[in-house]
Amino acid sequence: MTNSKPLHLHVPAPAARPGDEPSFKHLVVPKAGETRRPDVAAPEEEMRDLPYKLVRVLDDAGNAVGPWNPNLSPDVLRQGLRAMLLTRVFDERLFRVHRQGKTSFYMKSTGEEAIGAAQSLALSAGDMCFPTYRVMSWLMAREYPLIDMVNQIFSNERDPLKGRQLPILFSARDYGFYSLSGNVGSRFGHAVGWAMASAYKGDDKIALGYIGEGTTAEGDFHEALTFASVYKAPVILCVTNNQWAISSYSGIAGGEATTFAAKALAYGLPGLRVDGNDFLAVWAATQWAAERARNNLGATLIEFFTYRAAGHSTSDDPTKYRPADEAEHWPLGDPLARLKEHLISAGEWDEDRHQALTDELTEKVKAAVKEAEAVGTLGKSKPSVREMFEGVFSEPDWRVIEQRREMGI
Amino acid sequence: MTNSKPLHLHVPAPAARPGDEPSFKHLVVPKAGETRRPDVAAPEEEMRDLPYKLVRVLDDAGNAVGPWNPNLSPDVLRQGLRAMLLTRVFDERLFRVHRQGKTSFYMKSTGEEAIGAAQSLALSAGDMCFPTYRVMSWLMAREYPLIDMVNQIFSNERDPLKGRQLPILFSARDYGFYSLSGNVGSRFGHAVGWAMASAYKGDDKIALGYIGEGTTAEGDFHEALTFASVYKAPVILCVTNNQWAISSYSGIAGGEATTFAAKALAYGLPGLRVDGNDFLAVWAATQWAAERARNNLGATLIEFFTYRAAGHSTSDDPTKYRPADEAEHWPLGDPLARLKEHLISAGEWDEDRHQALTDELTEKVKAAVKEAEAVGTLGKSKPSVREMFEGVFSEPDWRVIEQRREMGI
Amino acid sequence: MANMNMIQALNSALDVMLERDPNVLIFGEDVGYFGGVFRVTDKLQEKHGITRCFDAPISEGGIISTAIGMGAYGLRPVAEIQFADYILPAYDQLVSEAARLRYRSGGEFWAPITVRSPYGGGIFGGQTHSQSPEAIFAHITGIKTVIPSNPYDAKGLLISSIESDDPIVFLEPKRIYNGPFDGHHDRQIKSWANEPSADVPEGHYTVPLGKAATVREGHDVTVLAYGAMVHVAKAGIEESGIDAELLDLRSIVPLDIDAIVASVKKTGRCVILHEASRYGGFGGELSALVQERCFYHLKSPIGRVAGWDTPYPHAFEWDYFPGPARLAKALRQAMQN
Amino acid sequence: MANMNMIQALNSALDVMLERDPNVLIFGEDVGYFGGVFRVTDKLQEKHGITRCFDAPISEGGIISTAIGMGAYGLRPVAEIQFADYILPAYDQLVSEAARLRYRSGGEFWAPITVRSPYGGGIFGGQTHSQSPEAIFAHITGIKTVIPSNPYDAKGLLISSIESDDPIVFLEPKRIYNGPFDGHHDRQIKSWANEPSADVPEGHYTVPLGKAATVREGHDVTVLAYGAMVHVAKAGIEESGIDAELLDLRSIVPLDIDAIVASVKKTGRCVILHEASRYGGFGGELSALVQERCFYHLKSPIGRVAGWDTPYPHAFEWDYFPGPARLAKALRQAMQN
Ligand SMILES: Cc1ncc(C[n+]2csc(CCOP(=O)(O)OP(=O)(O)O)c2C)c(N)n1
Ligand SMILES: Cc1ncc(C[n+]2csc(CCOP(=O)(O)OP(=O)(O)O)c2C)c(N)n1
Ligand SMILES: [Mg+2]
Ligand SMILES: [Mg+2]
Repeated sequence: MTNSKPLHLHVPAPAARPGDEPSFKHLVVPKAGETRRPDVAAPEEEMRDLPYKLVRVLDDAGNAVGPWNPNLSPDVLRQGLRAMLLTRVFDERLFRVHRQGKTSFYMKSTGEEAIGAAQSLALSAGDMCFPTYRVMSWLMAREYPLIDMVNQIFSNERDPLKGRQLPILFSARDYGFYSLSGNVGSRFGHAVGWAMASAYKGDDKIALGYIGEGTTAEGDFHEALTFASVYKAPVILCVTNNQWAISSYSGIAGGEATTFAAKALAYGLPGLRVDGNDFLAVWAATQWAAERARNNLGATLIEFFTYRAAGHSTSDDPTKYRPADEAEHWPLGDPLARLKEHLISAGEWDEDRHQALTDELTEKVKAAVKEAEAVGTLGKSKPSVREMFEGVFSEPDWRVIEQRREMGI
Repeated sequence: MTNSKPLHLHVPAPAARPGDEPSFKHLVVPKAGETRRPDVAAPEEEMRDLPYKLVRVLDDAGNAVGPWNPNLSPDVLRQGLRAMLLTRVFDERLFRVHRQGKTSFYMKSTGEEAIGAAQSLALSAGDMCFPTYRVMSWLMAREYPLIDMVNQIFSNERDPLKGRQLPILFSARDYGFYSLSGNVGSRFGHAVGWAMASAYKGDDKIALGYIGEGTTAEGDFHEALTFASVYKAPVILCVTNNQWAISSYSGIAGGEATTFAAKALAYGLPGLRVDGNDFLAVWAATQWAAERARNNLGATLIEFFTYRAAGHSTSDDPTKYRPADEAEHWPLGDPLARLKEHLISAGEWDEDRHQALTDELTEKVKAAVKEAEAVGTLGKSKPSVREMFEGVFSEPDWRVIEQRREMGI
Repeated sequence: MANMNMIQALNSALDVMLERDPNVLIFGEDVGYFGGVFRVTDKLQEKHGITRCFDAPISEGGIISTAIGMGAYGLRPVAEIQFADYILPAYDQLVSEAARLRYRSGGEFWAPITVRSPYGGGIFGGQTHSQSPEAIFAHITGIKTVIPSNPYDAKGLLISSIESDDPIVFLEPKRIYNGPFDGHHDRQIKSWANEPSADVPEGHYTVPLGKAATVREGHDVTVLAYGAMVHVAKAGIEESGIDAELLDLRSIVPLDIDAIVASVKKTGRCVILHEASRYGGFGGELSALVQERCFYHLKSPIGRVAGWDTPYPHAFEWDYFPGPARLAKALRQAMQN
Repeated sequence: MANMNMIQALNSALDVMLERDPNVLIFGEDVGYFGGVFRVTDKLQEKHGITRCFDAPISEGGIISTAIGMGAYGLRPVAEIQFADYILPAYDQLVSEAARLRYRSGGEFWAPITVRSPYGGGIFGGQTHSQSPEAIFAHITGIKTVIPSNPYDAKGLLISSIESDDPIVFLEPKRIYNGPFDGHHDRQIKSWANEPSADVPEGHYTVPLGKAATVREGHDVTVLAYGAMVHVAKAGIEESGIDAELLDLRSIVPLDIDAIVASVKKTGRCVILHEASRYGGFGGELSALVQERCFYHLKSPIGRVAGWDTPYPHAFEWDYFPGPARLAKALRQAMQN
């Protein structure tokens, strides 16, 4: 064979950049209710079509349709709505608080609130999630005290993480929320190990891991899935595909070539692709995967197809790398608005109650911020400097003891 | 949902261990010629069945059949046979040489000789392979001097790698053979980077990477495939699934759950599953993937389904972890015997010529070993100790200069 | 000649090299269209084209692995790792592959790659946007580690690094990207504008690897520092009132051992300053080398001022950070004895 | 009490812990049915069942990541990395996760994992079966690094490690698995059989982490060593004829600083011996610590004897390896001054 034609290097680029018309024309959005729901015990080879479909329950009119409809009670739906709304309100407020210089960093999960909220409620108290920084609605749904969150964000004297950690990198063991860290991806495999431990002990707890679509490119992703597959770990592994990773679009992570759910096929695992802006679809997929896990059928990979409506964090301006109004063109809508509409059309909610709830939550958040501000914002209050030297090991060794002394504390 | 049933931990185990009947009953071996050969430019979604099939050309009677038949000339086939036979003869001899204490280490590729041999011949001189330690037939097919191999294995004065490297961890740039190292997996991504560089320059060279099925569990595997997919790198990525990774069977790497070719689906790449003991099938698959690469259609993942007929290396005894006669039960036969049979049945070879070739190659190997022994075996001869201090950087710095002086050299 | 801060100087180095050498290309997370989270690659994609400066998947191991393959082909890739804390997933690639390729292949292959990465603290980045990992590279035979402390050096050292045939970890002290921060976090922020080192030639020039700079001549004690700590050292020396000689090492591999030894033999005292936590840090190596070569000239123990032996703690940034006061104290201690 | 070599002693430690604590489990490459490439887990799967001791995929990052998750659940996993050279793909997991989990979570989660790994040279393993990576762990706040030098310590230290609530890198000097190799590669191989330290209790006992052992008392110079180098040091001291005190550090984090300082203050001289290449190695930290704390007691420069600053070279194993002659020379040098 002769080598003759010159090669060229392909670098993926998104459909639209600042100044361009936002374009989601390349997206194929199946109708709600269209995707089949196989039995949880179906063999993997009969489920290989699922990664290329999209599990959707809420249709454009706000009705819950199709085989994945989890038929949730209105109470549960309102609980979910509340958690999502609280997350949104909290995000808005704390983002402003950061602008005021009261903390060093903040990240919103706007547009993605359905994911953590539905999963938090769908799973049991003893289960553990291994979060990313963008699933704070998990904590909101489990009523983690707002004051603890704000104190952590301020790194003040009452910070439950003792001033050691960047804002929002929470840890909340009693709320099924594993310790976050700045490194993306490196806890994905911990979810698998934790789940394997539960299985090893003959317990009944399952784990849930999150990873961003951008971060699926890390070796950690592959290693976690390999272990999950080999040992049939009772774990649900979730890719939150919000289309963006800071400034790079999902094509830079492989999204140009296939879906993220299709990565399940590499491990012989079922892969669900789910409308992440559809509270009911998120719930149903989670329930399905949990049932598999609890029945020793092993792991499931779920891609939540969603959109990061805000900037990546307080450190970037998204209009520098994507059309300013791209979020408004996202074809799967806003998860909060969609759940609200569903409840209203079911006669279980109305605009007044929604306004009242918004007011209530706004007050709650305000009160928590105020209370935390009274303790102190970043730099104005902090835990005892002794805390810097504690917790390096289970017992301090001579180095930190000497160094503490050197500081005179 | 209540958590009630106790979970249990699944640990995969092979069908047979020492003392058991060897069993390959779980393997489904399709007939030769059965698997379709899509156009190289076919969209990935039309090729998603391929990872679950098996590309085979040589049938049980030694005939070349079906759409993948590369229709090679008898000369080329004999060239392949020679390379494979040379590899086998060399392995036998050097394994014995190790037993005699003349070197520290050796590894055979018995049963897997078709892979490197066919690929080496199918690709062009300017292409580069990123080998594992089990594709020495690549070098044999390109007539790398045996004497250089043996000198390297003896780490003697004439060792082309200057005594720095473990035996058989060759480097042979002019033969399209990238530098090996003891770490498994960590060069898989170099193949992708090298291929991207060729594309970046508008050159026409392509790369080929190898990895063992056990090593696909490393993060490196995933990262290489991700980059290959994202940038449509002109690279062929090969998993040599020889069923074993030292003492652990392919199930510990994920082979219980699906095929290794199916990992291609995670990246939206075509995945071929190929009879690795079939010289013609290896050739045809390589040619197909190379055509894709050369036409800017991107990467291909190929699983070569084969069997490691010997021990892992000189450091292990395979009868300690698998039935002693397992190799004899391998349903896909011996690659050397199969190619020989094909040539004979085509009237292009006979037992006498085979014996003569065997004798010739045995003599060649013997002569090379003898010549190298005359230079010296491990510990009896080595390059100048100065070589220990050279090549750390492009220019030596004061540390190695001082240390060399400290040694008095 | 133009007035540049460190980001602009680094950007200029990359621009110059993209212009001069078609084998130079840049990739990393967010470096393409966006120009990098610290803007070091700003406008380079626009100017030189998408295949010369492009985004990479979030996969530090993959980035370095790909760069090595490109380097083996003959390119001179410059890879950015967004924060030095995130180099760790690529540590095996750097150590087992980049650093060893030339040696083990008998010189057949090598990896002329430059791995740029912002490092160090002082920006309230918390544990994983603040660490200083230089020690884990300094120990690795086959890798060079370069750390500039000002715009002029940054550009000249980066060009030298890209032109070098060896793999290089190029650590950029992010706290001084925009100004020569001296550790006084409670004072007005300074910009580079009025610093002589911000006068940077627009074209090609190099600063050689392995040559320390004498930032301040002095007689009584030698201070060894690099990166942001050079500015902290200046302030600490001034505040101590001690006539210290300050060496900016500029690269820790290769190390300018001659300059260090000459200075300590002259002053008879030595204090080492780095941001990384002390135990097992690069200061240990420096201390050992100085002690081995200047033992009979030493009038007092060699001091080490460094981060504490704890992870980098968000709220306690300024308690952890080895600022000028801590250095001044160590200098006084060195003089007392 | 039984006579055990180091492999048997380690095997016994694992056996005892599997028996005592249902939360202990073992996994790693080839550790299950096969019993490990060095046989350290021999028969443990057969005896304790497949879920207590099993094979892992070839994925060091995955192994450590999985172990951390198990540890967070409440287990005490013991992970084997087949060769310490192959720990590097897991370096990020060890540093960014295992070492930092307790600190960053305010004590909510921690990773009581033990990572066993054969390390060091002397077996003609070439570059990637011979390296000594202890320095890259010693620098990391939050990880302990333990290195036994004989069967008794190996078992007692391994049990202490498994019972510790901290993440531990447990490095096993593979060259002395079967006998106390002293660096004289050209002499008859010794077995453990006749060594007092090969008398190992069959049941549970511990050797505490952070306590050095005085292997030999002496007056003229202190030798600091660990792992296989303890035996090389013994031989080197003997050959030098110098009355040296030899400390076996046994763990480098935590370090028995009191024992070190006491000994050097007594002898006034110090030589450090390790296998890893010198530059940036753990010897630098030891030298710095000794110098800082014993400056006024030192009669001569602290010496370092270590591997050269090159990758580990196959054919030149014995040129590279810091054997007894090199130590003896350094001891004589220390005494001359
Ligand atoms: C190991 C590592 N590499 C790089 C970064 C820098 N970084 C932080 S968030 C981010 C993007 C993550 O994108 P994605 O996974 O899609 O998650 P999303 O933010 O969209 O939820 C990057 C590159 C990091 N924190 N950790
Ligand atoms: C990073 C790394 N981990 C572990 C090892 C030890 N090791 C050497 S070969 C091998 C098995 C490899 O199995 P596989 O990938 O199936 O290749 P095969 O030997 O079967 O060709 C292992 C675990 C290694 N060399 N490098
Ligand atoms: Mg994202
Ligand atoms: Mg194999």
